[in-house]
This record gives sequence, structure tokens and C-alpha cells, in this order.
Amino acid sequence: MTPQLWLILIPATPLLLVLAMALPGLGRHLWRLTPLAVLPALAGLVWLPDGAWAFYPWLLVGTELALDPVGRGFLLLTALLWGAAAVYAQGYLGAGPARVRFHAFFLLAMAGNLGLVVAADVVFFYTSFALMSLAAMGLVVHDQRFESWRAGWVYLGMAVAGEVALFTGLILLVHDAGGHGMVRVWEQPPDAMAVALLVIGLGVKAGLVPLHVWLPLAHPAAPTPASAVLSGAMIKAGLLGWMRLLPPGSAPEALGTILVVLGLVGAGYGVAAGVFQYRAKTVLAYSSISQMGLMTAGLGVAIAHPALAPALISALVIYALHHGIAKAALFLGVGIAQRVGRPAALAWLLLPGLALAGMPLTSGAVAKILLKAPLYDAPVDLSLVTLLLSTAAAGTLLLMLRFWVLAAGGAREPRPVSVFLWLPCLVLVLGTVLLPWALAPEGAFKALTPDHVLAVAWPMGLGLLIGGSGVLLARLWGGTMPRLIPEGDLWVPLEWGGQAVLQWIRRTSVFWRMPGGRLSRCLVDGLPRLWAAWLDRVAHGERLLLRWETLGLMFVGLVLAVLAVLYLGAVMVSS
Amino acid sequence: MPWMDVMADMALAPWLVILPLAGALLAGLWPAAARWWGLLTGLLTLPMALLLALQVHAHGPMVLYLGGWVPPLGIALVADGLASLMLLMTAGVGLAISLYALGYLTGETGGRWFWILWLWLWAAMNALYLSGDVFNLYVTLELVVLASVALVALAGGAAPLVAAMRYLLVSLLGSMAYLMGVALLYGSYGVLDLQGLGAQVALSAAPMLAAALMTVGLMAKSALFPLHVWLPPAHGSAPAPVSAALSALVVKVSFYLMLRLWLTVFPALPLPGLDMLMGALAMGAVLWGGLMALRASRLKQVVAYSTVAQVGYLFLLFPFLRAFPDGWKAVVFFAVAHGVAKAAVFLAAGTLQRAAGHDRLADLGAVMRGRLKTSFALGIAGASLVGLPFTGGFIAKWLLVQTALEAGLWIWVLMVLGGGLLAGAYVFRLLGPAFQPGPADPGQPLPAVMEWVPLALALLTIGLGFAGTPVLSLLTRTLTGGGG
Amino acid sequence: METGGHMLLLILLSSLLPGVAIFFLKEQQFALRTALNLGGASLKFLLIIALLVGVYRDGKTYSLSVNLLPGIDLVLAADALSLLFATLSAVLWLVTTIYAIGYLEDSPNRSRFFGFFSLCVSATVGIAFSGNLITLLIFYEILTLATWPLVVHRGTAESFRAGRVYLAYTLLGGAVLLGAVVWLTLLAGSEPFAAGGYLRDLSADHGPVLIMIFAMLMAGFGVKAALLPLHSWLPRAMVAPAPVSALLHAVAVVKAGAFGIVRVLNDVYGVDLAADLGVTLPLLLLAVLTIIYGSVRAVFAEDLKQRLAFSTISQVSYIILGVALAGPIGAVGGLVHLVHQGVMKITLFFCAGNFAETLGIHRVDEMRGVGRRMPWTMTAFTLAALGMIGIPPLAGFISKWYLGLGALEAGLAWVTVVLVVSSLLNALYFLPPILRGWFSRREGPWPDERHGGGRLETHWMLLLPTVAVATMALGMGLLASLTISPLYWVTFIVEFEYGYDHIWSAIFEWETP
Amino acid sequence: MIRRRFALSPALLMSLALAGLLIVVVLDLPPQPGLAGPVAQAMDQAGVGHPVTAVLLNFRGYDTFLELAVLMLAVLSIWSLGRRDPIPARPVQGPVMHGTLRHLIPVAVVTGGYLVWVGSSDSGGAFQGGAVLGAAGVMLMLSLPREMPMPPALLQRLGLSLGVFAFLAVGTAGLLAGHGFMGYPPAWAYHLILGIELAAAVSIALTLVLLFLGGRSRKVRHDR
Amino acid sequence: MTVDVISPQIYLLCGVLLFVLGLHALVVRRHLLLKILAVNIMGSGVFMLLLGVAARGEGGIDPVPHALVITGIVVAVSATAVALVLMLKVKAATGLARLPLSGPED
Repeated sequence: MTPQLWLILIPATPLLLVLAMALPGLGRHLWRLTPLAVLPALAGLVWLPDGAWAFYPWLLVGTELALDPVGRGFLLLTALLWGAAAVYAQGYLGAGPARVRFHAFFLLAMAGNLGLVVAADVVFFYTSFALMSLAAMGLVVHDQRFESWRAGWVYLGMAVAGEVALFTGLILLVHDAGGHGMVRVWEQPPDAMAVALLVIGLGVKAGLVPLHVWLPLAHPAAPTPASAVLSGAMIKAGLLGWMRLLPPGSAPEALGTILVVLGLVGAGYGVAAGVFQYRAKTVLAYSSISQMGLMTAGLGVAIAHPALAPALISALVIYALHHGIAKAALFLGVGIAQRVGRPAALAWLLLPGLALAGMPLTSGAVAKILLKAPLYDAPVDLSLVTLLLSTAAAGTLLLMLRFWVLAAGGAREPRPVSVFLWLPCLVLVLGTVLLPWALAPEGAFKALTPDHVLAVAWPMGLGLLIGGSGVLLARLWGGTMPRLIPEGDLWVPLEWGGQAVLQWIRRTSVFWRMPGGRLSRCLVDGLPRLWAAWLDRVAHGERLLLRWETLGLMFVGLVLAVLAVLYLGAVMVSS
Repeated sequence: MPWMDVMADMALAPWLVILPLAGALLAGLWPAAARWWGLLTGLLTLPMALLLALQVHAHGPMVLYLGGWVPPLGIALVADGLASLMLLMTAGVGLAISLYALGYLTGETGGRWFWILWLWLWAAMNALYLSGDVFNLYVTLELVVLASVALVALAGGAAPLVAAMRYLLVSLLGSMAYLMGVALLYGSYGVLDLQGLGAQVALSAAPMLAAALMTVGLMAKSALFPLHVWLPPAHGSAPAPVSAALSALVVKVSFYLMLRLWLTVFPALPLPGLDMLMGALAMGAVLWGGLMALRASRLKQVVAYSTVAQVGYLFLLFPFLRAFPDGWKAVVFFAVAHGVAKAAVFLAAGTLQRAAGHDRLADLGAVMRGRLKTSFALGIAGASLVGLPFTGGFIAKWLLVQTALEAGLWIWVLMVLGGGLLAGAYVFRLLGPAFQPGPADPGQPLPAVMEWVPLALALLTIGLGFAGTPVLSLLTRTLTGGGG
Repeated sequence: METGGHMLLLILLSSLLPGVAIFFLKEQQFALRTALNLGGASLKFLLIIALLVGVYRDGKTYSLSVNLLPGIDLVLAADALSLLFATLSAVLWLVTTIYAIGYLEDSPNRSRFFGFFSLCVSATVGIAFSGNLITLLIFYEILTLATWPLVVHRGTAESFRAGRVYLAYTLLGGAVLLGAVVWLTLLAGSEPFAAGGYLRDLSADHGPVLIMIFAMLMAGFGVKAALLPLHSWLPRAMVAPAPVSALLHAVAVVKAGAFGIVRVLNDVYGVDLAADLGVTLPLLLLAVLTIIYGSVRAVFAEDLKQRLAFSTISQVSYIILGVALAGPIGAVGGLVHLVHQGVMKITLFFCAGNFAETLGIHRVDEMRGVGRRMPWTMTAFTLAALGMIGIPPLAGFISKWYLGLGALEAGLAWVTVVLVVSSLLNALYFLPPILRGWFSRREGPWPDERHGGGRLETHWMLLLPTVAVATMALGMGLLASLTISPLYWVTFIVEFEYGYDHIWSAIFEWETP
Repeated sequence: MIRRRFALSPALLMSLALAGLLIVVVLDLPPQPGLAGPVAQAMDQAGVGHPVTAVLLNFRGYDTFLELAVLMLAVLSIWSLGRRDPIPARPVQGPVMHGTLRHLIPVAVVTGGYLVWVGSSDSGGAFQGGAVLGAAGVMLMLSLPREMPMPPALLQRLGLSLGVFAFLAVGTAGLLAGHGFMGYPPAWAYHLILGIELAAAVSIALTLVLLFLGGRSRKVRHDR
Repeated sequence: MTVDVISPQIYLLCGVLLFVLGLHALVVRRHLLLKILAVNIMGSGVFMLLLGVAARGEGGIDPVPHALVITGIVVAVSATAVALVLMLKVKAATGLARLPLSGPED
């Protein structure tokens, strides 16, 4: 077992499983094996050394795969979440032919996600990215409800637009670099156009603020295991893409500032929009937007100050891992919560929620501390950023409160919770607690120091205060949460506007009459008639010519004409 | 090659007259065996023509003084490249027509007269191609006219008779104009042989008038627009082998004569102006014939109008001649290609007509599907008419376009290409019924030869597609020019 | 006759002779006809393989010349580009023949159909092996003749109308082409195709004339390649049976036009001369317009085959776009699309044929839920359609990738915008049928279900070729750097054509053979 | 009607123009010797004494040969068109007619024969002789009340093709003997020419009669 | 001008006039018999012209045109005979001894 074989097995295993599912007979039952498709990735995590690198000259236009520390972190996240979700899906989905289809698309998306983590050249990265994006469409519209279709279309439209932007950006990168290996790409600072396109292309996936609209639509629409990977693993692909393609040091520093601003706006906006939602999964989606905003801001700082990059990047990896696991646990928990009693439901959802808000002793506290720590070492004053990052935790707690309220309330359909459901959820919930100790023990210890506890505790307190007063106010007025911001916020006016424009276009006949349409219709109708008339005229002429008198006249006339012409010619020649 | 030298000593040219004439006489004497005489004649004439062409190609033009009397006193038989090419074409197509007629004309009385007249026609055409004397040419021309008029009338019935009558009158009119020209030429120069005349003709009124009369007379005989009206009824209503012979060969005869005159006798006359007039008429012919072919509703009518259209190309001769002295070769190649293709088309049409019992284009589908070989012949020969590749027609079109372009005569390039499009339209219109849905039905039982001969001719058009170089090099062995 | 010419002749005859023989078979002689068809197709395939081995392993050259007119020869020759196209034709012919046998089962006039089908392929292979412009013209015209019967095969009034339009366009194009070729031959003689062109010497004296001839050549080839103002025959020709559409779009007619343009640009004018004359940019613009126009029309086409037809109009212009970029990488993208588009488009047409033949589906909105009924076909459709959009790792991505890089290399960054817009439009018209097929629920019966109750979703002769070409479409992208892949081959061609050694490192970073 | 006939129609105008041109050209024809000189020089080898006959049968014998062919072809053409109409029955002529004919026909036969024979040295020849003979035949036809009993078809055809046949045979023999096509050995020229003339005269006479009758014979059916 | 000089010219003139007269009649006359006669008149005109040419020569009478005329006459006779018979057949088939105004087709 060489790295050469192992690295390719990581993305290839799910694909091979999909192929095997196409087998007649046996293939119909192979969906049971879906969770096993992450095993090569997990095994690779264990024994592949850092810097494992492999080259496949026959694949695409020459493919490189590698496993570096960043990749290792993301690979852990990806494998863990997909594996957990796969197990969960076994118990979650009802029987029926659609189940095979779900698993097929699930595996395809999984392959893409795993592949982009280990990709070490841009073409393979793009390939995996596209595979993941498009296959995820199958997960979003799986339920075939109106809502799923709407979410699916928005998702797909944005994904395709993102792909295209990414494609163009990559082409620009590769053109400048003269090669498509990532190492080669890093050598050359990308030009502004490429940077812009990459930010947009990956930003769609990462839920960057103006491009986030698909998230709140897609997450509630997708089946729960799909939402878990969508929110936990797939949106991290955008972040990973930025890290890979716009590495600090190579990317322009101005980009860092932009990313910080966009990230912080996203963090705040996610909270602001999330609290007004009425569905638990939507709240989680907004929470993801908010959290991704934090990570984006972190990356922005790293890009703006390349000196801080190593520390920030490893912190971001931890943060991504933390968020992915916690968010996935929450999503899976929502699925369980619908089937059990209220207290049990809260029990499943409490710990990951708190972890997300940065509760000490959880992964959240560690991640936040690790992320903020390098900022104090920055050459310029970043206290505002730090402050905002901290404040975001308050927002997160607010969101979590809202989430708990919604998840605990609402209609429920009590059903037995099979082992397929609770086991992966349990693993993830435990993961939120155990993760820091396993991955960053020194950070975990550091987070237990009082000043750090305080640093993560005051925002939580603030959040609790605001949330509590909000609940109180609501109680006093007897009102409910105002529906200030609808699901999919920005998309809704866009949709209205778009529909209005479409209606207008449909009503306005100018657009439906082709330029020159009347002319072409005249030609289409008139030409054959004209042609027939012409033929008739010719036939009439033929009858005229057939008369002997005409023929004779023509004969004599031609003799004279030839003579005249000869004479003229002679005159011309002689003159 | 030694045998070529032996051949060179033999005077082959007269045999090409003697053979068909003897065949005609024998057929007349013994009508019951006319068909076999005809077949024998065809089989003997073709190799003879081939040998003559090879001989001419190897040794250059051959002139034979009849009775040993040297022109201007006597008459010369001239076998040069042009003449031997036309003889070869006639022999090839003629043999095919003879074979076809074996199957087409069975039992009834018409058959015998066809054979007798057809052999006469063949002899007359051969005599005309070989003749080197303007008055002798007149006599052969009359022979051709009488034989072909009788062939047209052979079908019997009002329409063919009227067509034959009109054809005869037009031909006589043309002949008389030609004869007047001969008289004027003799009156001016006192000689009758082509070369001798060519040496003397200068730019003056009498030869100009003679040229006008002769040219227009021959134009009428070769059915150039607007003097073409006699052709479609005559060719369209005659029996299939007759139509083929008339359209493929007889039309070319008068064209050949005109070409000969302008190559040898009238080079001194000015072409500027005349080329425009003739070109305009040619264009008219291509358009008019094409449109009429698009409108005609009967198979043979379409083919006949196609001849009217294609004759137009022949008259590009004048613009080309004006542009350069070698310009006529393209036109001659076109004439040959058209001859073979048109014979194939007419014979195929005859087969279909006989099989279906009619030739209404719209109702021919079943028979066309049932008789694939014939439909193929129609298709391939039709492709040659359009000028699609691998056929003689393509090479001909290529040469025409090349010549026109070389001379910078854009308008004729457009005409050739546009005429090709019209031809495409009517040829594919001919083929269309085969593709309508419906059953395949071979129709009346027919002898196999009626299917194979058109196919063979169609394949010959493909062969012509590869014969460009030898034909052109044969044509360089042509006697031209004043006193040349 | 020169070395190995018999081989080329044999390749031509391997489809021509069976074709002619098939015409004269009775309708009921199914076994013999099938044997002739498949035998010819397989033989051609094997012969091409032998030819490839001969050329690449043993370094032989093959050429055959027959005199047509003084100074003008009919030349058949095998160079790298012709082998590419010939291999494409041979492979796709084999596949399409199998498909057509299954598709036309029990329909009338099969002998005629397969006869013309074989003629059509012979003409295409002739085009591939044409060694000079005249030969190319000749086979190009033959192709017109051979495809018309296929277009009107159904014999309905509609197909006759389509046939008329087809003829009008192609004959007109042929006439213009003839004029141009004659003119060029007059100026430059009948030279064989040569890498880098053979007109350099003339350009000083005849610049404007060369431009004019170029325009005429482009118009002539552009008719079949469905370049913008000359495209409208293509959607109409969709009345033909599915295998015909497949062949027309993927291999024969449309490709012949594109191939002709490539030949003229590369081997007659030479890219440098063309660029100097300033003719590449207008061609590029035309290609761009066609790409956008075809895509927009495809979005509004509701009939599946119509949509595919407009898509073809758009996609074929990628090839022209690539060569008109006048740079090596762009040429790689364009030429490789010659193959990739062929494979993907033939897949799509096979799928459309399967849908129509099995379930009677003709319109895009009838495709709801077809994925569950016909998963294999739908998978093939999905693969090919995603490839058309340019999604990796499918073949279309490779083309688009190098087209984009080529555009940047040529300093025409705006062309990438065109690629982007076209990709978006492609997605707009290909994704809805895919999604409907996979995720929509079917209510009510299929329009016209014929193959019910079998173990397979449809006749195996329809399914097998479809899956095979879909696999090829995937493989050509996924395994693009194998030495047998079109990309490798095209790189070889372009290296030879442009004399750029660095093309290897540009395409395959690690290797310089 | 009359007025219209003499109106200046385009046809008339054009004919007048043509006439004018022709007249101008014809009157302007330059004097030239023609072929009188060469003919006179070649007369010693011609085999006959009269220049026109020499031209007809020797110098331009090929013309004459083809002209005989035209005549024969005319008959064949007419025959191919169908059978002739019966000559309408005529009232029996009086004795004058019979008497005249009884004398006239032998005279005509003798005259014809003479004309053929004298053609070699003086005005006359096969055509003139044949025409006179033919006229005699036509008179005979006209004088008979009913169909004349015709000779059998084979004989008719033989007689018809006699002239062409003889000419062709002699011409081909010349070719085979090395004198070229249509060439006579000078020594035999006179005899050969006379023979051809005789055969031609017979053919011409028969042809003219048959042309007059117009159409195939009604009784003799060759086509069975 | 003496008679000797002018007489050949008169032949020439008359020949031309006959030719044109015949031509005109051929064009404008409807009846087939008249047309056939017109062709004969044209022929006669040409023959007269030829004879005039023969008479005009300086070296005595030129025999060649005479021979030509004899041949021409025979040819004309043949053609006339065929034409007349054809005319009769047309008359029998269509009832008219003239060419119909339009073609037999449609």
C-alpha cells in the first residue's frame, strides 16, 4: 500500500461504490455500504505521513494528490461528517427506489468533497469541487417538494455561476503560472481579476455574504443527513479553496481587508437574519453563514498579515473542524428531536449548541481562543476585529437560543430512534467535547485559564442577556417573533423582481417579435408564391416562344443581331 | 509500342464512316436482322473509334484526301483530336443506345425502322465529324436532320408528328441559313475546305454575314435559347433510345460544327461583342431551361428541359474563345460529359417509363424503389448533370469555372455555379419520388439490359471523372486557326 | 500510386462496397445486411488501427494519388489530423451502425438507409484522408449527395421540406466552395496540404484576393459547419431518424465543415499567414456569435432534438473558435473538441433516440421521471450533457479548459467571457432536462411506450452503443493524458503544425517525448 | 386582311433589312477565280471529259456519295413514317394518253440512258438521267388506274441501295487497294465512274418514283 | 454597263431576293405546304446565287458550284419529300396542316 494508491483511493472509493450500485441485482442493496466509503480516508488520516504526495499522469491532464497538515484537518472533518451522515441516512430515509438514488448522489458528492481536500493541482480541485456541487443538487431536491425544487434551483443556479467564476479564475491563474500544480500556482501572485473571480466562485460555496442566499433555502429543504454534510463539510470547501488558491503571502493583501470586512458583515448578518426565523434548520443555516463569516474574517487577517498566517491557518483548521462537527451534530440532532420527547430533544441539542457559542470545555472555546490569539500579535491594531469576533459569540448564543426554542417546540412525530440515528449523533456530540483534547491539547488547556474563560464567557453572558430579555419582552407583549426577514432574505426580493421582469418581458411583445420577423415571415410566405408565379410566367413565355412566328422572328432577329455585334466588334478592333 | 506504329499506317478514319453506313445499308436490305446488324456495327465501331483516338493522340491530327484529290479541289477527311473525341463519344454512347434498344424495341414493327434510321444517323454523325469541307458538312448535316426527324416521328401519334414537323422545319431553316453562308464564303474566296477558308477569311462584310447566318442556323439546330422550343417536345415524346441519341449526340453535332467553324474558318472575325451576346443567350438558356425543368411534371420533359439548360453552357464557348485560344476545350469536355450523362438519364427514364407505363413524376415512386439499378443510374448521371464530384460533370464544371476565372470573367463563373444549383434542384426533384413512403414495385417485367445499360453509362460518367487529363491532351491534337 | 496507398483505398472501400452491396439487398435479408454493415464497420476500424500502428510505430507514410486534370491530382494521404478524424469516424460509425440496426428494426427501406449511411461514412473518411483542397472539395460534395437521402428518409412532406432546405444550403455552399477552390488552384496550383500552409509566397501580390478566397472558403465550409448566417438547415434536418441526426451532427456533415475550416486555416493558409491577413479575427467573431446564438436558441427550443441541434450549432463553433485563436493552445482546445463534441453529441442523440423509441418522448417537458424508467440512458444523457456544459472530468471540460487557456495565450481574454456565457447558457438548457429526468415524478403513462417488460430498459442494440459512447465521453476527459487520448494526439498534431516544442510542456507539464 | 398582310410587321422589316444587307454584300463580292483553274488542271486524271461530272464523281465524289445516301435516307424516312395512302382511283384515260405514254416512256428510257452515258463528256450524268427515268416512272404511275404491281420488297430495297452500295463498294475497294477512300485507279476511273453512274441512275429513278408514292408499299409487308 | 457585266449580278441579286422571300414566307405563312415551298424557294435562291458566283469567275465557268447545285437540289428534293409526307401524316393525325399554336404538353 503506497501513498500513490492510497491517496487516489480516498476519492475513488465512493465512486467505485456508485459504479457497483449500477450492478444488476446485487447493486440494489449496496447502499448499505455507503458509510464504509470513508474508510480509506480515515485510514489515510491515520497512517499517511504529512507531505504524502502522489502523481497520476494518466488522470485528467496530470493529477497531483497530496496530504498536508491543512488537508489532514479538513480530511478528518470531511470523512467524519460524511461517515456519520451516511450512517444516519441508513436509518433516516424510508424505503423506496429514491433511497438508492439518494445514496448514489450522496456518494458522488462525498467523492467530490474528499477529492478536493486531497487535490494538489487546480484541475483536480476544480473537478472534485464541481462533482461535489452538482451531486449535492441531488441531495437538495431529493424530497421533490415544491420547496425542495425552489431551493434546488437557487442552489444550482448559484453553484453553476460559482463554477463558472471559479473556472475562469483558475484559467487565469494557470495561464499566469504556466502550470496547474498548486505549488506552481503559488509561485506566481495572482492578478486582480483572478482573485475576484476566485473569491466569488468559492464564496458561493462558503456562504460569503451577498452570495449566501442559497444556504437558508437549501438546508431546510434537504433531508437531514444531507443538511448535515452540506452545512458541516461542503461549505468548508470554499474556505479550503481560498486557502489553497489564494494562500497568504501570494494573494494581495488588500484582499485580506476585503475578506475581513465581508466576513464580519456576514457574521453579524447571519445572526440578525437568523433570529427572526421560524424553522430550526433555517436558524442553523444562518448560524452557518455567521460562523463562516468568522472564518472568512480569520482568513482575511491571515492574508492581510502573512506573518500571522501559519498560526491563523492552523487555528482556522481547528475552527472549521469544530464548527463542522458541532453543526452536523445539531442537524442530526434536529432529526432525532422530531422523534423524541421535548426534554430528550433538548438534551441532544444542548451540548453542540453551547459548543458553537464557545462554551468553555468545548471545542468552541478552544477554537475561538486559537483564532483570536494570533490577532494580538498583529503588527497593526486589530482590536476592533477581535472585539467583533468576540461579540459574534453573543450572536451565536442568541441564535442557539432561538434554535432551541424552535427545536423543542413544534409538531413532532414520536417514533423509535434506531441505532443508525443516535449513534452518529452521539459520536459527533462527544466529538465537540473531545476534539480539542485530541487535536490541540495545549490549546485546550490554555482555554481553561480564567482570563480565557472570561474572554469566552462575557459574550455568552451578553447573548444570554439579550436573549432572555427578548423572551421576556415576548412574554409581556404576548407576541411572537416578528417575521422581519424571510427565509432566504436577499433572494426573496430578487425572486419577486425577477418574476416581475419575466412577466413584463412576457407581456411586452417587442421581445417576442424577432427583429425583421415580419420581413422573414413575408419571405417565408411570399417567396414560394412569388416563385410559383415566376415559373408560371416562364411557362407562359415558353408557350409564346413555341409559336412558329416568334421562332422565325427570333431567328431572323438573331441573325441580324449577330451581324450587328460582329460589325461592332470589328469597329472596336479596328479602332 | 510497335502495334501503334502499325496502326498509324492504317487509314482508320474512313472506316468510321464505312462501317455504320454499311451497317445501315445491310439493315435496310435485311430488316429482319436489323438489330443484329446494329449491334455488330456498334461493337465494331467502338474499338475503331478508340483506336483512332489513340492514333491521333500518338501521332497528331490525320488528314485524308479523298480520292487523292488535295483540297481545294477535293474533300479531306480530318481526324484530329476534337473529331476523334466526338467520334469516340458517339461510338460509346451509340453502342450503349444500341444495346438498350435491343431490349427496348421488341417484336413490333417500330423496332426495325429504328435500327435502320439509327444506323443512318450514326453514319451521318460520323461523316460530319470527319468532314473537312463546308459543303460536304452541309450534306452530312442534312443526313443527320432527315434521320433524326424520322426517328422522332417514329413514335407515331399526333404529338410526336407535330414535334417532328417543327423539328424538321427548324432544321431546314437552319440548314438553309448555313447553305447561304457556304455560298457567300465560296463567292468570296472560291474554296470550300475549312483550312483553306480559314487561311483566307479576313475581316470583311461577306464572311461576317456568312458567319452570322451559319452561326444562327446552327444555334437553332443545337436548340440554344430562345430557339430551343422545338427540342422539349421532340426529345420528350420520342422513344427512349431516340431521346437519348438526340439529346446526347445530335445536339452536340451542330455545336461541334459551329465550334469547328469558329476554330478554323472564322478566327479572324472579332469576338468582342459576340461573346456578350452569346453569353447572354447562354445564361438565358441555363435559367430558362432550369426553370422549365423545375416546372415540368413528366420525367422525360424534365430531362428534355435539362438539355435546353445544359446547351447554354456549350455557348460559353464564345466568351472563352475570346479570352484565350484554348478556352474551348473546357466546353468540349462539358459536351462529352453531358452527352454520356444525358444518355444515361434518358435511358433510365425510358426504363422507368416502360416499367410504370407512364412517366408522371409524381407517381413514379414505387417503380423507382422497385428498380434500384435504374434509379441509381438516374442518380449518378443526375449528379453528373449537377456537377457533383467523381463524375465527368464535375470535371467539366471545374474546367468551365477554371477557364472563366482564368479569364477573369466573373459573370460566367456565377452562371456556371448558379446553373449547377438549378440543375441540383431539378435533378433532386427527379429523385424525390423514390424517397416517398410506399411499397416498392418493379412494374412491368423488362429485359435486364434495360437496367444494366443506363447503369453502365452512369458508371461511365464516373469514369469520365478521371479522364480529364487524357481528354484534354487528346484535344491538344486539334487543327485550329487560320491556315494552321 | 505511392507507398501504402492501397491501404487508404481499402479503408474507403471497406464502407463503400458494403454500402453499394446493401442497396441491392431485399428488405428481409436482415442477417446478411447486418453482417455486411458490421463487417464493413469492423473492418474499417481494424484497418484504421493498422494504419495508426503503421504510422506511429513503423513511421510509414501512406498516400495515393490519381490524376484528374493536368496538374491536378486526387490525393489521399494520412497525416496526423486526418488520422484523428478518420479514427473518430470509424469508431463512431461502428457504434452508430449497431445503434441504427436496433433503431430501425422493422421499419421500411432499411437497405436504402444503410446503403446511404455507408456512402456517407465513406465520404467522411474521404474527407479525412484528403491530401489536398480539391480532394477535400470532392468528398465534401459527395457527402452532400449521400446525406440528402438520409435526411428525407422518412419520406414525409416535412422531411422533404427539410431535404430541400438542406440541399439549398449545401449545394450553394458547394458552389461557392468550388469557385474558391478553382480560384485558389489557379493562383497557387494544386498543392498538397502542408503544415503552415503554402500560400506565403503569394501573399505579397495577392493579399486582397487571398482574403476574398478565404471568405469564400469559410462560407463554403461554414454551411456544413452551421456557422451563423448559414445554420438554419441544421435544426430542420432533425426530422431524420435519430442515428442520422447523430451521424450528421457528431461525425459527418457538421464535422466535415469544421474539419474543412481547420484544414484551410492550418494547412492551406497557415495560421501565421491568416493572422497576417487579418482574417482570423472576423472568423473568431463569427464563431463567437454562433456560439452565443446557438445557445440562446437552444434555451428556447422545447423539442429535445431541436435543442440538441441548436446546441450543435453552438458547440461546433468551439472548434472554429479554437483554431481562429491562432495560437497553439487554442488549437489544441479546438481540435480536441472536434473529437469530444462528436462523442458527446452522438451520446446525446442516441439518448434522445432511446427516449423517443422506447417511450415516445420528444419534448423536454415529457422527460419527467425518465431517470427511474431508463437509468442507463439517463446516466449517459447526464454525462454527455454535463460534458457539453464543460463540467469536469468530462471530455467537454478538457476542450473548454484549453480554449480558455488558448484565449488568454492569444491575448484575447474577452473570449473567456464568451466561454463563460456559453457555459451558463448550456447549463440553462441542459440542466432542466437532467433534473426533470432524475427528480421529477411521472404522472400518467408515457406518450408511446414500446419496449415494455424486458430485462433491460430498452433494446440492447440501442442501449449498448449509448453506454459505450457515454463511457468514451467520460474517459476522454478523465483519462485525457493517456497516449491514446484525443488530447495527446491533438497535442502531437499541433506541435507538428505550429512547430512549437513547448506545447508539450504547456499541455503535459511533465513530459516532452 | 390584305392591308394587314402588307403592313410593316417586324418580320417584314427584318426580312427587308436582311435582304438589304445580303444585297450589299453580294454585290460587293470580290471577283475571284474559284476552282475553275484547279479543276481544269486535274481534268487529265479525272477519267471523264466533262468538268462538272469530274467534280461530281471524282474530285468531290464523296459529296455525291453522301447525296445518294440522302436520297436513300429520304425514302427510308418516308417508309418509316408508315404505309402510303392509296392513290385515288382515276377515271380510265382516253386513248390519247395511252398512246402518248406508249411512245413517251421508251423515249424517256433511251434519253435517260443517253444522258447517263454522255455525262462523262458533256452535260448530263446520273442525276439528269435518273431524273428523266424517274419522270417516266411517275408518268406510268399516274396513268394507271390502280396500283401498279410493284416489284417484291427485297428488289425494291436492292434497287434503292444500288447506287450507294456501288459507290461505297468502289470507294472501299479504293481504300483497300491503296488509292485511298473514294479513290480510283486512274486507268480504271472511266469505267468505274460509268458503272457508278449507271447504278446511281437506276437508284435515283427508283427513289424518285418511291418518293412520289410516299410511304411503304401497301401490299408488300416487309415487316413481318 | 454592258449586259455581260451585269448578268451575273442579276443572278446574285435574284438569288438573294428569292432567299429572303422564302425566309419571310417561312416565318409568316401558317400552312405547312407553304412553309415547305418557302424552304424550297430559299434553297433555289442559294442555288441561283451559287450559279451567279460560278458565272462571275474570270477563268471561264467554274464547274464546282454547278456540282454543288446538283447535289443541293437532290438534297432539297429529299428533304422536301420527307417534309411533304410528314405534313400529310400531321394532317391525318391532327386534322390541321399547320403547326398548333401551343405545344402538345399541357
